[in-house]
Amino acid sequence: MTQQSAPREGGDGFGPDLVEVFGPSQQDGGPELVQLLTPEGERVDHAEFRFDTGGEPEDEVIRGFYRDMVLTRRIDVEATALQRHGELGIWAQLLGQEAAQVGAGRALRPQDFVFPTYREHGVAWCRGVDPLDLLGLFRGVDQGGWDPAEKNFGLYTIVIGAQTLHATGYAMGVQRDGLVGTGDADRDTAVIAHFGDGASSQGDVNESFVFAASYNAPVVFFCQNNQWAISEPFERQSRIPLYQRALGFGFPGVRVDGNDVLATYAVTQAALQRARDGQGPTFVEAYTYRMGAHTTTDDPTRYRLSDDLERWKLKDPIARVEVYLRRNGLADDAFFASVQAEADDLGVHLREGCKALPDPSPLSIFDHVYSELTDELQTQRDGFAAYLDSFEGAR
Amino acid sequence: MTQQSAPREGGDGFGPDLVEVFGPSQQDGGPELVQLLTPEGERVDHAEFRFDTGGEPEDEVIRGFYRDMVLTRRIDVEATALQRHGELGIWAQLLGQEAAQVGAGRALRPQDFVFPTYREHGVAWCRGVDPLDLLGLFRGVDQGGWDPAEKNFGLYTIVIGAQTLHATGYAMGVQRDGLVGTGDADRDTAVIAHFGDGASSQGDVNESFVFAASYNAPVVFFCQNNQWAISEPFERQSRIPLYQRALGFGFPGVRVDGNDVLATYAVTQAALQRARDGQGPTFVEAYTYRMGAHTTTDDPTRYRLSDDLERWKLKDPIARVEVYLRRNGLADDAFFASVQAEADDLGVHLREGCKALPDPSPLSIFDHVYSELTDELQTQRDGFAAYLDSFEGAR
Amino acid sequence: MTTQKVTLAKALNMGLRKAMEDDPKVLLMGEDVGKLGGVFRITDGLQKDFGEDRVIDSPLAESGIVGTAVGLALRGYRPVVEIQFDGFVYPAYDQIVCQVAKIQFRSQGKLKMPMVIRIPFGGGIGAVEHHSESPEAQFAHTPGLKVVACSNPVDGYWMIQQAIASDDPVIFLEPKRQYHADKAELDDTATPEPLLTSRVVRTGTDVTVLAYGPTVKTALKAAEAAAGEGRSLEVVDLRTLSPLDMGPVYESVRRTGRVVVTHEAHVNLGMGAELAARITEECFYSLEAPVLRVGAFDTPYPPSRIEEDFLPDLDRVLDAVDRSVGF
Amino acid sequence: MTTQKVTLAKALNMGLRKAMEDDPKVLLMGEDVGKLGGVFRITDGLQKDFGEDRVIDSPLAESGIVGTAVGLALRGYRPVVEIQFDGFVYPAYDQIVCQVAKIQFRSQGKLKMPMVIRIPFGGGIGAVEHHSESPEAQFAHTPGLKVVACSNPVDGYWMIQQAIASDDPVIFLEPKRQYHADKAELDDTATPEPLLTSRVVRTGTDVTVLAYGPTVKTALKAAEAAAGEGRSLEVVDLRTLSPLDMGPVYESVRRTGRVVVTHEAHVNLGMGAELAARITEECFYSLEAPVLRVGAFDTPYPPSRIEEDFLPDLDRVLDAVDRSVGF
Ligand SMILES: Cc1ncc(C[n+]2csc(CCOP(=O)(O)OP(=O)(O)O)c2C)c(N)n1
Ligand SMILES: Cc1ncc(C[n+]2csc(CCOP(=O)(O)OP(=O)(O)O)c2C)c(N)n1
Ligand SMILES: [Mg+2]
Ligand SMILES: [Mg+2]
Repeated sequence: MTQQSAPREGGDGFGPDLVEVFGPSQQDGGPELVQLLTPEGERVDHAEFRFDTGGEPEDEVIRGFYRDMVLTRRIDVEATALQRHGELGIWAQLLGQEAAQVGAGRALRPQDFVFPTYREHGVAWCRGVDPLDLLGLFRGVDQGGWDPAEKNFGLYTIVIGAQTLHATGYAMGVQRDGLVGTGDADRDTAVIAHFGDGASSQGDVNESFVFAASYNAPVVFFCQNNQWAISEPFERQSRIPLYQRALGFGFPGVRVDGNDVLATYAVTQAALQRARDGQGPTFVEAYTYRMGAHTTTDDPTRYRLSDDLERWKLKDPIARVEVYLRRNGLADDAFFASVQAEADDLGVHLREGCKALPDPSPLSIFDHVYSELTDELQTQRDGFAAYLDSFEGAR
Repeated sequence: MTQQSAPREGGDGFGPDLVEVFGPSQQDGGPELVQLLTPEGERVDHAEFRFDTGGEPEDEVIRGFYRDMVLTRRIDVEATALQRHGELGIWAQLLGQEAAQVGAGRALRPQDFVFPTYREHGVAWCRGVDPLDLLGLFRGVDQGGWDPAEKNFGLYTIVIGAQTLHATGYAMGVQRDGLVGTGDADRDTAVIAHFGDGASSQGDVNESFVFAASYNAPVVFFCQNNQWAISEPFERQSRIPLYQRALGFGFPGVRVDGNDVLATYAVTQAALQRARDGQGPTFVEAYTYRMGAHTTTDDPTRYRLSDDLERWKLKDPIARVEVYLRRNGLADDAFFASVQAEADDLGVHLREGCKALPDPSPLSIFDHVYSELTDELQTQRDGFAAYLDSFEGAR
Repeated sequence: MTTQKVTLAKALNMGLRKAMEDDPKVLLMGEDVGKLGGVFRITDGLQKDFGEDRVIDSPLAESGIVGTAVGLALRGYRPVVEIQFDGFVYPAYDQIVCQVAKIQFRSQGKLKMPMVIRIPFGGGIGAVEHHSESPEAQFAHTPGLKVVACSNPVDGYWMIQQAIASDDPVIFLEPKRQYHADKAELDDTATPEPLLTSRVVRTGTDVTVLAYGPTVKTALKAAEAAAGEGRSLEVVDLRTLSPLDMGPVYESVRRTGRVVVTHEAHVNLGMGAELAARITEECFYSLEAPVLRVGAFDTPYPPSRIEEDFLPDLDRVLDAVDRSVGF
Repeated sequence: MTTQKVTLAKALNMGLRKAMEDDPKVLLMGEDVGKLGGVFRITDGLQKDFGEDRVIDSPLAESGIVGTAVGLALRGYRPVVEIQFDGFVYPAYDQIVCQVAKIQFRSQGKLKMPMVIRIPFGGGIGAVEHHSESPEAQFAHTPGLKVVACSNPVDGYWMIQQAIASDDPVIFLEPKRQYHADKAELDDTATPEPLLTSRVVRTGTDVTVLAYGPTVKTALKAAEAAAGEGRSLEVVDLRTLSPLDMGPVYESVRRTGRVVVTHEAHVNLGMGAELAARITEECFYSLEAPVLRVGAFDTPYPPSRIEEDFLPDLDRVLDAVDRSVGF
């Protein structure tokens, strides 16, 4: 088949062929994958990146990650169940991406700002968003229940890639506020844009790379390459590892094991610091796997092999931390039990809270279209109110 | 100023800083510039690319290039003058870009297809388009007078970058026609997309890289980096040499001296052959300079130094070929005189032809909106015809 | 087979298959149209049968999809692209309005642009933002595009084939909430009506109701309900939105003197505006009441729990009918 | 200074300067807006005076411009972006209709989107394709956007400042063929009318002519010519296209009973359609004739040598006036 034919060897004047230089995209993430905790739960060193908690006790931080990941997964499991029970219209599952999100989320400082996709439940958790507020969008009662300015966590963006430009512009604003490179750790500010492997093909995302590079904006492009854009495998979007996209725009890219929370934390942390220091944008490719469906309406058995899933299960982001903590005696049964109990409480909170989420009033349709209701909309609103009234007791 | 601050040195875990790897964009095109004929008219060798005329006598081919460039420049000069005299509404000048266009244009085989911008007058010349047909668009009598299918040369595209996607899709069609990698030199077909340094920032252009790489389409992305997008210097679009953009998408890029017709020919030829052979896309950055204004309505003195222009004049693409031909006794005065005479004839053709270009009839507004006139448009057309008739003799 | 009961989704799938069988130049392209068969399964099984060269899973970029389809069309193919949801057509908007729509005109007819852009449109499926839009007026305002909307399985089957056979670019709107709703008897040996025609789908005498796509069903239900109250509504399925086929509309309005237009798009500058303007100009002395419009409010699409309040429904159509009659 | 005679271009430049002086959060951004001062010189001298951080030359990517402006607005800035020509707004269309327009609604008012998108629009300057478009109807159809058009230097000066001061996103349309056309006396100590108001710019009794942007001048000239023939036209400069300010329009129509709308956009689904629909609904019994529309034909913008045939002009407005009166 013509369209799938691989690029051939070089030797035609263009130097070595690109495949030689970059190597093909590899199932295991390839040799460039930054890893600090193996799937088997072993700590390993990396030449460039190390796990630096900035003085916090390491064990405690890792236990914190574990807790974050377990609770994040619970949010996902509960929401999925709520969808099955008809309480949510749809749910975008993150199963398997907990480490990527918690690693990135915990690397943020309070003043940093996050531009998420629709799947960033773990990052939301790290930003202190009440998970209940995530459900509104999927239940259809609102389009994001939290205050972005309060949490420094933007609203979920559904149009693929659009938010990467928002992040870049926001970062340009941070520059203009003089909050880059001052050396004051409590003021220097970074922005992080989340997106997926599929999104990397969108014009907007590539334009955001152009703008970020041109203005040297303090933004981290954090791509969760979960191997799939709905039914399309990653290879449809790029024939080389995605982090190398950044090279074409003149800023660094790195591929990190997105199922390794320590490595994701370390790499994101370093990238954010580069931004805060005024060194400009960085591309982080968190190499991970969407273990669930694209959303609850999707049926992945139509397009992918269960073998793949089985292989990735062995790389579970939570299991490896648990093994590590247990094997090294860094957490006892009581700890695990307490996290479990917390998760159970969270489950109750979500189940009860979800059902209690009020439907918006029909007339709220007219609210916040503009900063003030226009005369035009006032008229439509009045007409609709009268119309609704006409049914009172009638039909 | 924050926004201009350059990326700092590396050593933060991301390896050497990108500037170290790629080097900053350089006025002289940098060490990576492929050159086969120096501004002083000396032939030089290049490790990867050589000037291969495929059996044609070299001298004759170079004399042909010279002629093409002189005539192309004459088209430009005449059109500029016609604009000054009010015969054209506007003209997009190519002064200084003759070698880039003739080198690329002459590397094409008849079956290859070209997607131009609005400035590709030299490529049009190489494709056998009557230069008079180029004037219609700028005079406002049509939007391109030639038949794209006959010349294998598309219509000028004004929306920046849009044509790179058309080229990629066309190349996908070529694949489906089975005209790639057959080994038959008269059938294997390449597509070339022209665009500027400014265009490289557009989403569409980057999406075309994604698609071309994903399907390994037989397309050459030929970027004339003429250093300017109207008033914006190239550095606003990219902080690394543009040809390196391709690396981020997984195909080769090369920077060639766009004022060197031999090198541009050689590099484009090799890139087109890669495409025809089924090796997929290539990015060619022809490093050149827009010696004139952006268009006849532009005033470059508002934004650029005359020094720059003077420096680039020393690299004139035509002068160096003339020096080469003369110094090596490859062309005599009679040759130069005959080219001059041809140019003069061309001038007459353009001046006389332009004034004779008929205005379209008002009713032609309704032609070719659809493949057949719809009833709706028929009604509008009838109404307008009656309206026009009402003025007959009246006012 | 000659007749069979099918859903709209199935009918479209059959129509696409037929078009691909009839003409090897027909290609399908879009996000997830291949192995998955599209998120609505409209292209189900087609990649399996026609191969990856003819049913093309594209990178995730709508401008790229439409822009490369332009190139394929210029090379002699007849691309049928799927936009996954209405709200995701906008990244491709530039390619559609500046390229697809204009290439024939720009080239004085030397180039053709036989492309179909399929868009599942409209709301009512309980989806999140951007999945329930009705962008038709924007395309209908763009000369060079044809815009059609099917409302039922039989039309879906024929219209998609006619759109593909057309040498002009066609925006093909599919009412997504009807995809799997009702089945209809499809006779694939019948002779279809021409693509660019409107059709009276229920005759009546008191008020003319104009609808297309998803609101045809609403209008028919309204007519049914009105009939129960002794009021006779004539329902016209517009089918083609650009060009409009006003003949049957004027004919109807001259008889009824009253018109209600209903669509899911915003009222402001929606198709209803154009219909009202034309009808008033053409049937000025026949009108007993102004043309009344029943559409979505002029606000963004709200959270889905209140989408049925936002969208026109049977009651709002009947309300407008009442207002028209009582004018 | 208090009063001075200025062109529209100069007035806009002064208005932008004033807005930047008044509020340090105001930024300008676009292609060539810096050193060059824009291809029409509307931002001339501003980068020199306010620096490169506030007058930002952007990479050549319209979606990037608008998308980053969204981010700047979210960070508390008030970006004013320039789209170089009307026909180049479409690559940014997605960001405008899906993001700019919806962010306030999506966030239930927690986020504001104070952005102005300046678009030189309309034809008549002898330009090549894509440089003479009138895209207003598409934006006016999009809830969440405000759309205004200035027609003269005095309005230009005030309206741009008011648009910048607005917490809502505003599509700000500038009739490019008027930029350097006529000068008007500008008194910068006057109190401007509110942004979202229409204005009767010439009173009359026989026919109401509605216009905005470039056609206001056409309408006024038509009124002048008609007066010579003893016919009295009232001219309304709509100024705001979304929301529409229908009060002055209805008031006028109730007096005259006849309406002609003129704009450079295509007639089909242009602003005239919406105006016709609303006027007919509101003033049904006052109308002596249907609302007549004079706009561009429903074809792509033609080569410039025949653009004056394509665009509405004085004669076509008068022709419509004749038809209205003779109806
Ligand atoms: C512009 C646009 N086109 C299409 C869609 C439909 N869609 C939603 S998610 C998705 C796949 C996204 O893949 P990726 O970027 O890898 O993110 P993931 O879902 O895997 O997290 C698609 C095509 C959309 N939301 N926006
Ligand atoms: C989408 C779009 N935006 C803006 C313009 C206006 N414009 C015309 S040429 C140009 C600069 C193009 O620069 P470049 O790509 O370097 O090509 P060059 O003109 O230098 O050949 C601009 C901004 C346009 N034609 N299309
Ligand atoms: Mg993905
Ligand atoms: Mg350039």
